[in-house]
Amino acid sequence: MKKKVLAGVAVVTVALGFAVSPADAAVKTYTLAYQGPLTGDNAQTGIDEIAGVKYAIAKFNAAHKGSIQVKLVEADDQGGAAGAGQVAPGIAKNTAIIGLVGPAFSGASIASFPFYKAAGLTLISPSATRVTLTDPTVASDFGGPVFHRLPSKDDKQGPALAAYAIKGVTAPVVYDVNDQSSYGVGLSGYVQTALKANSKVKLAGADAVDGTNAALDLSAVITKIKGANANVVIYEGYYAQAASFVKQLRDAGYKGIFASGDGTYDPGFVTLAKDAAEGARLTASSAVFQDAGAKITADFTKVIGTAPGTYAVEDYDATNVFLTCITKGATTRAKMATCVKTGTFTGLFKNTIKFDANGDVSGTGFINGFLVKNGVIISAGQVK
Amino acid sequence: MINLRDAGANAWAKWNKPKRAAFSIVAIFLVGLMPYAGFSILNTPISSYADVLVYPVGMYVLMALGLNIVVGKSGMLDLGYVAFFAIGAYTMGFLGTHTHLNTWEILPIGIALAMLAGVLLGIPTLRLRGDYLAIVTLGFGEIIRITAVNTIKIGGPNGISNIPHPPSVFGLTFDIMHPNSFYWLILVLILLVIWMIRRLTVRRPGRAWEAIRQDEDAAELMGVPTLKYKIWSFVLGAAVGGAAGVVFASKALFISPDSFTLNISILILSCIVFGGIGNIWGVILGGVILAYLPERIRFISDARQLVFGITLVVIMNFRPDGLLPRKKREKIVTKSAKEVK
Amino acid sequence: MSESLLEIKDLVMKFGGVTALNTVNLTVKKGEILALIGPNGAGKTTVFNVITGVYQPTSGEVLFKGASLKGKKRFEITQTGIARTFQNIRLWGDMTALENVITASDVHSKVGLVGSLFGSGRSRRTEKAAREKAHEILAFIGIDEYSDRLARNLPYGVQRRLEIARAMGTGAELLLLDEPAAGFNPQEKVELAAVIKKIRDDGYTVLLIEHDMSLIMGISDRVAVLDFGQKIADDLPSVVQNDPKVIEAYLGAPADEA
Amino acid sequence: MQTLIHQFWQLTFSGVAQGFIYVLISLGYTMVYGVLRMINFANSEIFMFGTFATVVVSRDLLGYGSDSQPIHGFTLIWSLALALVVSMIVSGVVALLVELIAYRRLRSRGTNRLAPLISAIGMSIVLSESMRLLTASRSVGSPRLLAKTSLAEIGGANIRVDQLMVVIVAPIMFFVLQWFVNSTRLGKGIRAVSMNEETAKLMGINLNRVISATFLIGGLMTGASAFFFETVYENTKYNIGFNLGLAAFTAAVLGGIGNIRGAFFGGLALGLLETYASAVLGSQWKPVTVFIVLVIVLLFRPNGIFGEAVQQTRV
Repeated sequence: MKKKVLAGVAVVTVALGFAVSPADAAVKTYTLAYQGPLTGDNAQTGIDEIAGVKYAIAKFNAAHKGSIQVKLVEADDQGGAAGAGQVAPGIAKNTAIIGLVGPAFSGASIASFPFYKAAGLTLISPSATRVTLTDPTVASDFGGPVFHRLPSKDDKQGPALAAYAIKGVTAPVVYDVNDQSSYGVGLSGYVQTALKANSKVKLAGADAVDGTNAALDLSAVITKIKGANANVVIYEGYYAQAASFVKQLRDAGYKGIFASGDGTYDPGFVTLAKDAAEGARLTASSAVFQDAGAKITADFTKVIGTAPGTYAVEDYDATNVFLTCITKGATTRAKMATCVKTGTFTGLFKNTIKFDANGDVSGTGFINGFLVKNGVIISAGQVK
Repeated sequence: MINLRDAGANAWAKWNKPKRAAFSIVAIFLVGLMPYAGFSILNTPISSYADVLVYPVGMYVLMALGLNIVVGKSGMLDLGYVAFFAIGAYTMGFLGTHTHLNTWEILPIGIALAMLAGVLLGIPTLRLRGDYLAIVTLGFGEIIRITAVNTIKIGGPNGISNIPHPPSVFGLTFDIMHPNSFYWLILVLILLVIWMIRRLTVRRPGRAWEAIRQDEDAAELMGVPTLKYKIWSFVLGAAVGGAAGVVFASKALFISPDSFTLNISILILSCIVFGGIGNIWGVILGGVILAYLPERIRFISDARQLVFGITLVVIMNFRPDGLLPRKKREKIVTKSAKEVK
Repeated sequence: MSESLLEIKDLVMKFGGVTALNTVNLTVKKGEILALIGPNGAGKTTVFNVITGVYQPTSGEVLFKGASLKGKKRFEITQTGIARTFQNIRLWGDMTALENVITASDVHSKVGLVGSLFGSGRSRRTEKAAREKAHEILAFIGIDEYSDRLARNLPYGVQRRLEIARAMGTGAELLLLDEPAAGFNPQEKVELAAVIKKIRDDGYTVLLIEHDMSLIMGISDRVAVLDFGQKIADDLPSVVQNDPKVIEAYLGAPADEA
Repeated sequence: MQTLIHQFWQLTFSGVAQGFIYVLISLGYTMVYGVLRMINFANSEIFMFGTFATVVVSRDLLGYGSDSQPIHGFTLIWSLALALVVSMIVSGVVALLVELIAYRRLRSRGTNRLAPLISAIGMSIVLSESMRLLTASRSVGSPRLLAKTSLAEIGGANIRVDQLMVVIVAPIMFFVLQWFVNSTRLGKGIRAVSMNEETAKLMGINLNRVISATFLIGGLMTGASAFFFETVYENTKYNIGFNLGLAAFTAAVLGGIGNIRGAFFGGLALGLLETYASAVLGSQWKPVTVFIVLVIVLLFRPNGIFGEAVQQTRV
């Protein structure tokens, strides 16, 4: 009996302990972290994102075998403020972590900022788009100096999405629907402002649906859309719901334009919505990962096990910013901060990445339009 | 297996007052030192141990004790407890950013508003019994969250940021670098709630709740104003939830509706049943384990919710009354004493 | 002896299409033991349920000490001085015998929740008094030795007596006892009869539902008979015993031994 | 309000179609509640497994891809029937598992009412997390077997074939169930247990068998609902059961939980109420409206619209 107990204790101890393998003296090991929703209702976003991070690290570790190895700490904040409050203090205290990709969501970012600011940990978010995060005049939400981000802000994307959605429509009657998430509501605000400023456009109505509800019955919204004779529908939310929405729209006989932002900009949108996605207009600041070529996409799928998804490009680029800095000798938080702030980096599409003082990518801010054609998302060039 | 509950209770019963007081002081002192135990096996990977002790551990324990007044003491199934937590948090968030009131001044306001919500919800709905009450309270929790999402004045889905920390008291600084202060604050609140429950349990309200829980009809026919005591129980539970919310908001600095989902209500309820419904120590143990376990096993990141679910099923099957069940002890001692006389 | 404590006037109780009580009139005088008998389904427990506010009567009313009980909540009726026991025992099983009685005695407690929490002096005195009073009642009924046992672990007979003690705990003047001797052996019945008499002699008024004729004849001052929701007799035990209508009611539907 | 008036029939038709999906799920809650007087918290996951069963049948078993064209005629009918039957069986089996793992042991020991509730919640977490890990938290689409042809336009309402199928087949299943419960031996056993467990035991009814049967039947109905849902929406996710389960549970309570007829009217009422409320107040207020209506209904009828007074005083 006693032996069994002892054995049990031993098993538990091993199970609870974390394996700390003695590092090879020649190999230097550094740690990065990713923070985003890995469980919970928004887990899909986080799992797609961390895949991009893991891929970049895997490539890096393979290339630097025997000299530098990078480890990744996964900090699951479930996409919310409470979760962020749980992980951020721990990440901040763990000084081995010298850079963090994320936080994925704006709300979780704001909840995490105080800890990271105090700890001087540099952040590069692949997907937090709320404008105020990089606006020093809104002290409550401002993430500087530690916060940086790659996606374009809502105030850039909103007007672009509005303009692209109604492009070529002679008398646009627009219906705007958001998913009640802070991303959707934020973006929706800028879209609507832009639409209202355009005298040609009639904003026929606006609605909000529960984006966390996977089983979305949108019949009432769609009835309203049809009742308003809208010919342009704009949805601010993530791709799974967008696919469900556009499918229900088409099934109900809606023939007009469907447009959505970077949350929907994901090959998964087409996979899920199938024919209904045809002709959908999307906006995003970069291309999809798949556009980088079949070879790298196949490699990604092989290494990670799934195809690249939403924000995979941003995650890959964000991680590479940190990795580049590590090779340049930025091996502490302080050095990393300087390196990220001052350095110039190259993205997946050979684009230049340089952060401005507030943490946005400087000199860019343009938004590309995309179109679903024959089941693939193709670029339609920059939206003016 | 040793019967911890009985062993503990028997030892306690044998002690005299000074001995009990000494034990309590030592126990409280040791619990107060918990934040310094982070070097040991207790440490949590990824999340910061000292912060985990505040949220979720301390906060869950506090809320579980509050909900236990409703579910454990008077036997009403409340699935919307998170509503009161949210009301407290939003009171702190809104007043903290719109007025010059500080946390200590907002705390009573948050508690009062949560209690008011308890009364407003309680009067029409507490006539309902059992599972009907469960669904109505569940709905109330969702209504509060959805209203928060759709009310731009309190931030809508963006929530409220920049909520002030509490000003320092007794030389304790409350900010992100000092999670221990929050831990001790919650510990004080927990002790207050324990004091309140223990005191009420042995007096009229406790008996009324107990009678309602065991047989509500009989209680009413024996002269217990059942509705009144059910509302009281609901309101006291709400007050504790409100207090937890205020502290949560002033620790987190930022709140948004996604922190107040139905899952929290279910989790807190699980803590109670898991630990031992109706028994303060069981509830505390349940809260500690269910809050701490997912943090401790964060390294198995993906599967930790699964492990959590399996734990619930297994423990409930093998200890249906929880880890430390409610007292069912009889004081045979007095009887034999009488016989001796 | 002649002052009436409880008056039931033209009481009608219908459930859907079924008339459970049809124009029942009944008076309980202060200080008496009135037995309410009748075949199963005659409506005896329904009378108790109407008196204690479980059902609102279809028509008619119940007066207690001259005041109507109409519209009063159940606990308010108990507060005015009526308490009952249950045919199928409904004690609070997880409480001790003593706690069962104290809880019932809380009906007149002036100490509310806030008082219990903060008021120390009065609240403590009230608690102490309630405890002593409860012990007194248990001793009176003869079960004080069980005071610290959980109600559900008590022997059956003690549970039945505890039901009576709990009703007395409310400080009621009128006790409604619903088959207090159900399931008792002859010896226990004799003991119970003595207890009920003792209760009456202590100043309580007792309205009793019972099947056991010898018990009823031994202790009742008066017997009222219900049959199919109607009162068919109301007189001294010896008179009722020989009433042909009563005999017919019982022969037509023999009394259930349970 | 404008929308409600102008699009009344369209909204009504959609509401009824959605309502019937709720009806079948609420049966899962109501059947179990009837015999056990307990909420089966894992019913939402029983539903979720049913939706995945439909996907697996059409995508993997029948080999239709996301780009395949809808099918017609006899092939369509047997493919749909196969998907329906498999979904029902899968949900039924999951329901049996839930009973076995979360309820049986606790029931035989006769514990407090909350322990089975929490173990069912635990079971629900286990089921949804397993599926989450299997699907990497992603939404899964199912291929379109049934073309969503618009059959007719009645009073401005667009009558679509998939929704029409729900409106026709779901009530048939409901009435079959009602017949089963009222007329067969097993069904009578279920009713006997739901009226009084002790008496039923005395009458020689095998309690375990009846309770398993109840879970199975509830699961079958929930599985059928999952098939309908999947055919209309062609999309599922590991957490799809949560909101639908909540809605169906609300519907069951609205109608009077434990009452089969109540589930029928509760489900329909909820489907219509949700659709009308979204049209008038906006989708974001839909759940709020539903709950407020529920509270009002319960205030006047504390046991739901059709609820028997199960919880009335028994003195």
